[in-house]
Amino acid sequence: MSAKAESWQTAEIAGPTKANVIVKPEIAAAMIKRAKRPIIVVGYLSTKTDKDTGKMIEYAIRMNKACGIPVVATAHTIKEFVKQGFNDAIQMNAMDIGNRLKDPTWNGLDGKGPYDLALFMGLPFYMEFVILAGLKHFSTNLKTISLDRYFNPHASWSFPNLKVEEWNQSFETIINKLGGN
Amino acid sequence: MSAKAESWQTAEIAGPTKANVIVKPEIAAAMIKRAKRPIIVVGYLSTKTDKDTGKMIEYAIRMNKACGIPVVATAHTIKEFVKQGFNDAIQMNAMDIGNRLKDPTWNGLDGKGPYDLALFMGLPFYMEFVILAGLKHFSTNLKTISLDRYFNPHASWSFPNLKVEEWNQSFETIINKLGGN
Amino acid sequence: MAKKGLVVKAKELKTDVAVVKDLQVSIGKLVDDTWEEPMGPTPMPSMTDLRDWDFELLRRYKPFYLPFCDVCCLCTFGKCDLSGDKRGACGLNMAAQQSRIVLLACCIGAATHTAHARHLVHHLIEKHGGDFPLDQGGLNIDVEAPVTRLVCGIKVETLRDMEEALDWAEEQVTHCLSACHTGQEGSNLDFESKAFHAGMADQVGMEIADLAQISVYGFPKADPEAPLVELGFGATDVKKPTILVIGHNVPSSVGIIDYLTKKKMLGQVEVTGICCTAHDLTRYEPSAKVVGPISWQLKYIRSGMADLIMVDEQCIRADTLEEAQKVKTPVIASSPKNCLGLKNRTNDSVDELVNDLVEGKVHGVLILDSDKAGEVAVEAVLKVAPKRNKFSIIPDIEEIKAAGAACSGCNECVRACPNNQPIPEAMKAAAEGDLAPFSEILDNCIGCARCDSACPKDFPLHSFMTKAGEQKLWEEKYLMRSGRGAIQDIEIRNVGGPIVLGEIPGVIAIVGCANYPEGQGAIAEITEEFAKRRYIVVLSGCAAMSVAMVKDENGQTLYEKYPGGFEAGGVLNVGSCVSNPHIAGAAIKIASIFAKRNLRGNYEEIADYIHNRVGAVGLAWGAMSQKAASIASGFWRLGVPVVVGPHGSKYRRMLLGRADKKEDWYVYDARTGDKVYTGPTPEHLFTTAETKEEVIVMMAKLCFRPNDTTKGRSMKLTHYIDLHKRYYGVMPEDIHLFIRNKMDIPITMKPEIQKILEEKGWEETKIPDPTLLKRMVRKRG
Amino acid sequence: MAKKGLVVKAKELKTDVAVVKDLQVSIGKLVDDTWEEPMGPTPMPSMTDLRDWDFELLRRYKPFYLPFCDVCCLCTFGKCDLSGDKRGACGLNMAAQQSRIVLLACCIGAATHTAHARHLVHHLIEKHGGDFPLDQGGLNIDVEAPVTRLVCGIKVETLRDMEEALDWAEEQVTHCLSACHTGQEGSNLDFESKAFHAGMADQVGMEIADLAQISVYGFPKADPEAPLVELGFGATDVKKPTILVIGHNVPSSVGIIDYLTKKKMLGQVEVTGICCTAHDLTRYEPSAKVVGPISWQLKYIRSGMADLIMVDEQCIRADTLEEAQKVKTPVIASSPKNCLGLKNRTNDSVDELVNDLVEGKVHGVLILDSDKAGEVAVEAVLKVAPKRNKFSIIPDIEEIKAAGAACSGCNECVRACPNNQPIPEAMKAAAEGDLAPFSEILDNCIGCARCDSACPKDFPLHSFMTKAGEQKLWEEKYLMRSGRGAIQDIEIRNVGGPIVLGEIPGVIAIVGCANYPEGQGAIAEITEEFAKRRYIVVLSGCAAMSVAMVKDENGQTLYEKYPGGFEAGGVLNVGSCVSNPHIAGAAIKIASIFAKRNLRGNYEEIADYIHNRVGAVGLAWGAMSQKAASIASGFWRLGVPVVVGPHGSKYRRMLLGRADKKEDWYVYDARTGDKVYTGPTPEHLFTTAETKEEVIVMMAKLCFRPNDTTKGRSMKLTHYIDLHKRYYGVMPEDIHLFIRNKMDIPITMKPEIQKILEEKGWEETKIPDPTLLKRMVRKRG
Repeated sequence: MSAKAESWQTAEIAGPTKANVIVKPEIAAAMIKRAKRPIIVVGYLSTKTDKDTGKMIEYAIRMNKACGIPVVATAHTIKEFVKQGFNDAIQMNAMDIGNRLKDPTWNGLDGKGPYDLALFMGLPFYMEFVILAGLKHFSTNLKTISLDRYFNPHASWSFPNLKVEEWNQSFETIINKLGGN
Repeated sequence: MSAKAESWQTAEIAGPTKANVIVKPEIAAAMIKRAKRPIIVVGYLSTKTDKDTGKMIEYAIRMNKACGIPVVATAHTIKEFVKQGFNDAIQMNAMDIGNRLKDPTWNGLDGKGPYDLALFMGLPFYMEFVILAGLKHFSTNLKTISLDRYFNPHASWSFPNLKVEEWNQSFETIINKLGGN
Repeated sequence: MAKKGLVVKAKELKTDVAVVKDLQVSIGKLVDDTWEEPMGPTPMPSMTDLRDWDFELLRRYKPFYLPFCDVCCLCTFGKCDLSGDKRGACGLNMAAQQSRIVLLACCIGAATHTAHARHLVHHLIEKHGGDFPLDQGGLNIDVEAPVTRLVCGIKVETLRDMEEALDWAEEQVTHCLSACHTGQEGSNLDFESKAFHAGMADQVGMEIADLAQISVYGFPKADPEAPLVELGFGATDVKKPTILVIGHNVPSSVGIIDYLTKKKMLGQVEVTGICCTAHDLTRYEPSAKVVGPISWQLKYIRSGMADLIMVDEQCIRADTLEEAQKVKTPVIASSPKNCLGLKNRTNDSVDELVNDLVEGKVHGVLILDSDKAGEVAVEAVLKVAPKRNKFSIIPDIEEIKAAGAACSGCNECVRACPNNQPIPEAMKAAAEGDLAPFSEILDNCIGCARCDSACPKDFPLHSFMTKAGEQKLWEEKYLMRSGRGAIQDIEIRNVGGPIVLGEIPGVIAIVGCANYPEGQGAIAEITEEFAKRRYIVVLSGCAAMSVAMVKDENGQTLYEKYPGGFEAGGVLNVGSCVSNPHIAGAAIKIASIFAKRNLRGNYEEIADYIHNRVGAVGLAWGAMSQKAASIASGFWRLGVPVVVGPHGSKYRRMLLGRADKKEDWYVYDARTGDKVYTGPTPEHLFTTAETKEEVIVMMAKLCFRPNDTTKGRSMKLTHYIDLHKRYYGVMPEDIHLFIRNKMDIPITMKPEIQKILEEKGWEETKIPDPTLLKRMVRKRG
Repeated sequence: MAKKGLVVKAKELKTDVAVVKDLQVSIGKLVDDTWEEPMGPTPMPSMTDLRDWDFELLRRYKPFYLPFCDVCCLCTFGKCDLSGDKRGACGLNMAAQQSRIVLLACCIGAATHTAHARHLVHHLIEKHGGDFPLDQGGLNIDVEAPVTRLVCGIKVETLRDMEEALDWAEEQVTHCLSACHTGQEGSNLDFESKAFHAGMADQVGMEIADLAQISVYGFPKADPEAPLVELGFGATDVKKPTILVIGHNVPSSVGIIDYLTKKKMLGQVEVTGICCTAHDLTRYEPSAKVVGPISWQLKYIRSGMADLIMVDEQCIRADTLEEAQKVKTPVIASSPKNCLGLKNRTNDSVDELVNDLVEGKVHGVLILDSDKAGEVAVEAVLKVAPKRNKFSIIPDIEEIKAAGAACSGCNECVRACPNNQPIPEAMKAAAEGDLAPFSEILDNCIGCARCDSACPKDFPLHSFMTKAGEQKLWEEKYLMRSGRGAIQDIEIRNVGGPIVLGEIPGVIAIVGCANYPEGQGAIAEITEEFAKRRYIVVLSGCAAMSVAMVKDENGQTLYEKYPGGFEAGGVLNVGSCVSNPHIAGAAIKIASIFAKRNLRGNYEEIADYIHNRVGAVGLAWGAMSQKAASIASGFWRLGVPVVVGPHGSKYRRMLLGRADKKEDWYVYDARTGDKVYTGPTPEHLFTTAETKEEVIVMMAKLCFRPNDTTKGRSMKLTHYIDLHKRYYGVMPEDIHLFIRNKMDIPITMKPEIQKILEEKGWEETKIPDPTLLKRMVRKRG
């Protein structure tokens, strides 16, 4: 896996604070496991079927099954979850979920308390970029992970820019480490 | 030598184009040797005597003696060169020399043609930062090297943030490689 | 009406009669009591006069900041790292800095429209005199300039009257911009309030600009039947000498038409336009052609069809001169805003100018006299066209194949593309002679050409796409209804009740730029979804063009299929960007005409009215400019929610409600003074929608208002639920928040919904006479 | 004088007599022929009217752009990478983007001063009526407002007259800001020209502001003997209840003084100020105290000496409210520009307000009525002071020792410090109980406290320094000459000739902010170097304070040692930032009074005159704000060179001449029309000096003008060579460029110089009657 960590969109530079690179998927798995209240946010690009996007829905569902992580589907992504037989995703506007994750007093979808780790994938790169920046600057006690194929520097942690196979393999590893299949 | 390459001034982030890190001083020496018309610009911090700044004048003189590189002394730095017995430095305003280096039709201090490599040291970090940025964007066929103790990301090449001993050693190596002493 | 000053004629008394010495006339205000409307509390409000109202909105719709980077670089104290809880050298924190950037954008936007208006009014007074009467729509319009009346408390009847409003707007822009200075405002909420203020000033500037040009140039006057005009590459007759005008400020384009008319050459020269100048050009002369929105600039120029380009101001590619040179097209710059470094030749003779352009002695000239610019354009294009012979730099297929073969797949192009288009893959296909992928990319292309710039081998990738889509491009020929201008009073009278009571489910305003995430089609799709559900869909600017660029199976555009009136199912193009206040004006006029509220200097009450009662929602799907920011801001202060497309997330701040916080959604019942829970209506004031599907569902939801009648709410719910199921595949999770009592429940869904209500522990609530303003309570509770 | 409109009284005729119906009075311009000066070509110039002049300057002084980063992030098309030869999504390249940023800064600066002026004039008209007569300096001043006369072509005699100039300035700011919009101007040179235009408008705004306050508040009127006032931590009597005012816009501070005076309590409450409000406070009431420049804010607040803080606008730390809370000091915000998120309590009773502040129910209040704000401040401070008991958060030495011991030496503080101060080393020393290094750091500290923010252990490092320098700080007690205002006509008459002919070697204007690279001392050192060489040194703003903060061995400051007149060796404080146009005005008045040139609407000719003849140079050693950018810009358009300190390099663009390009340095000889080589005089229009030594040598050189007489040039050369040898240790390399004929050579250096001239192949040149304007040639050559 390449550890090159330049923002996928060339001009979307960040800093001084930049995401740590997930050099091994095990890192992400460990973080998810360690988190008390993780959550995953899946954007509409997951509903597309080109090579960059094909399996995100499936991976999200498998992660949910592996560790019970709640799934937020932004925009019309929910439809694809339902289509794939998964009925537990919650539909929310991306900004709305971002705004709530920012709020340390928000008790989450289930009312049981604030989340401490938010995973993102499938949003347009630049939109995820700014939402992650919002969370970086204004959330307290929340870590973020970008699981997209591209390095997104405003996350706490992000994959570097990956080849599709590397990316897929990373998910397989994470799901496996989470005890899923 | 540490290869950590974050801009010394935390907020002075740069990118997407960032300086290559001079991981070994030999790189800098080779670049100077390879250059047809190198020049070195030395700022006033070289006249100070704290640990960050103490020997720049001496190193510049030794480099000049080793390979004949012309020396521009900005602000009142010239006085210190003269004091150290070196009378060949040319006094110029830092912006003025920057502006001329930018101009591909400028035939240099000696009228013999444009420079292809400009080394900088001893200017206030942020001032060197913006001059290097000006040259990065607007010069043609000019490479720049920052020889300061600190990583200056708008150069073509820069030392990383160094310890004083590493920095001094780097100069010794460079001068040695240039055939000087 | 009241005037602050007296009428001043242009001639000096000295030349007419005698020199008046030391004359001092002190008359105070002239009061014209034919206008009986009493003055409200805030005519020509200062920066702080409506701050309490702003804070009321901001209490409910809190800013969510989305920094673009971690630092501030606005002064030379910096850069300063504002990450974590750090403060800059001036003491500012990240929240305040982001809101400051929002304010700055709104100031730039407001300045742009206000300066545009000032230029127009100044120019028109110079040509037609200050007494020239304004005419928004003849007898069909009584409230001539609802925004100006509401904000400034004045009635504008002549061109000269407008100057007072512009003086005010310029002063406000200056004050607001001043607050962006280092060490000024320290509170993010105050920055937000000032951004609202700039947005309000922007609305005045735009209204003045459009009313001036409508009145003097005889644009369609509140005309639902404004002519259908031709749009698209294919609409231009390329055999003719062709002038392309680009920009927003129409006088120099009018100069072209006037000269052609005078010379009886209309029809011999093709006059085509891009961006808002194109709108206004066709409002002036419907035989002119619209090429398309802003993103069409580069491909049209490179195609070489324009034999002369005239630019005025705003949203013009900064490299127009360079690109035009490549295809040997001379350029006339005609605005002080955009001089392009060209020599000012305003005082040279037409012959000299034409000659220099035709002979190629200069690549362009600056002519700051619209009549002369028009004359030079026409005379030059007639001679340039035969010489140019439509010289194009769109490469042939062999060149593209070769480039495709030479491409190293470095990905710099896709990493530069705002829409992440798979250009390297298209290059691979092109190497094999297959241009289909490039043609697909063109569909999603916003014409920014960052790919060209990024390519280390300097391949003109945007031209490759243009070539690939060439055939389709040249088949583009559509009909767009020309900008109609304002909404008639009678239209308001007819629909005001149904809208306020919720029986017309909403007013969907789709405005602004063409920075789309995925093709133009979304705009038409969204429009039709709402039009066929009998919402009113109002359009302007590039969005109004995009709507035209989709045909149904019968070859009809939405402008042909749906009526142009402000009525259920209407699809209205109000005009160019400066026509946006007709949309705000419609909402304001509902309060005035339907509800008989006073407008004059009565901003807060009317905004409260609109926010609680008028189910209007704005969409700027391709928003990208600072003007779009200020336009949105003008709507926010009126309490109208605005949705932007994905790229709009980069405006760095959303204004989001929290549906889960019950305490945020109380209003006063004006009848009793009780605080009544109304549910999150409307839920957000500003947010980003990720997809067109989300836009549709979200906007249906954002049409809810506390004042909806049960019938109206039930209809709105029906649409919301229906759309939610259709696009999301599931029932909404939040319908219980929008049902006040069982009458609200759509009859056909009763069992299903009642079950949900039970699960959610729903309780019935009152339907108030809603207001956020305590002072509006008629009887204290 | 000419007026565009008629005088309008505040009362409406309706209430006095009757309702005037449909009255229309058309009088045109009122021409007062007591002003015989003919109108020049460009009264109230538009954005393009002086573009040719700008281009003439820019041809010689080309922009050198210094990007802060590689991208543009101004619209949501972006971010766009502009590195290499890339263009943004809007087509803009890096040069144009950088110049756009310069324009934006100048617009913000110009807006700030203009809005400041508007607020003042509005406020003063409200209080004193529009007829209030202006008075710049009584009988000593005939040219009452040289900048306004020059730029606008009008004479301002009453407060009301000023509104016309402000209308113009606001319109120009709006136009210029508009040009910053995406897709407007495409040429970097046109952005530069617009930046000059904004700078010119800024000069008008400032001049109006200062003239208004001088006239109404009775500030020193062009008074070389303006009182000496006390400055420094040590000047305040901390036993008294102490009010600290911060900002630039003085009415609310006047409110304090007026209330104290009315209550006969002046002297019982200490009124101290920081930044320009402090200047203007002492101009109003010389017993008030100046704490220091902007960088003194944080240390003074944290020291706890202020029992109440009142802020108005500009250059106020954005965290004032938070910092004040830490020391239990209540805050009154008094400007719409800076509301700090506080509740607007303008309409509450004084008792309520005082009570809430004293009881700590609120940390601050917003009072937008200067009299009420003043009253509340005084009443509250009397009660707060005993409760606070000068509560301070400056830590004791034990705390600092402990922090020093706990410091991990991570370097985050020094990497955040704009001046790269060795804080980690100071922490190490502190751990051992040695605070000397911290005390040294305080000397070079600009008070930004980024170190505090950066420290991962949240140590209040700036407070540590303050503690370390405490004793020295409290000994600071200096005398500063209060701002004198304008330069008298008689002063101009006396020195105009010697200046223009080069016999007074130059006018050194040192202005602006306190963002110094290495301590305050540099300003005093530079000032004295020139004053003792009998240059005229003019000061304003924070720089004028810094000059006061150095005493000689006799305990005297430069204000005590040098005369306050505009004369050889004078050291003048003209006043606050808005007093800067007195400096420009002096140059303008030389053209008018000495050379009898017409000023009225005659900008280009006068700028050409100043550029070629008046050896004035500006220095903004600590420039950091957008106002500093626009102030500099106003000087550039007048042809006056400006030098900034190192941090000024971050303004992103220099305007540099090329001494090595002979072709750049020709002027017309107005007598013959010949083009004559004059050498690089002045060599640059805008550059950065790295050190105070460089400033001194460079400014001496920048005083050369083509028009210098041989005697004058020889004197200027003497100083230049002398300073060069002294500070650089060597003879200048370029003296041959400045010697026109042998008479120019300083007599004492003849042999040495003649040798150099021979080596350089020097040839004699003519001394022309220099102009850059062909039209000024009296006889064509």
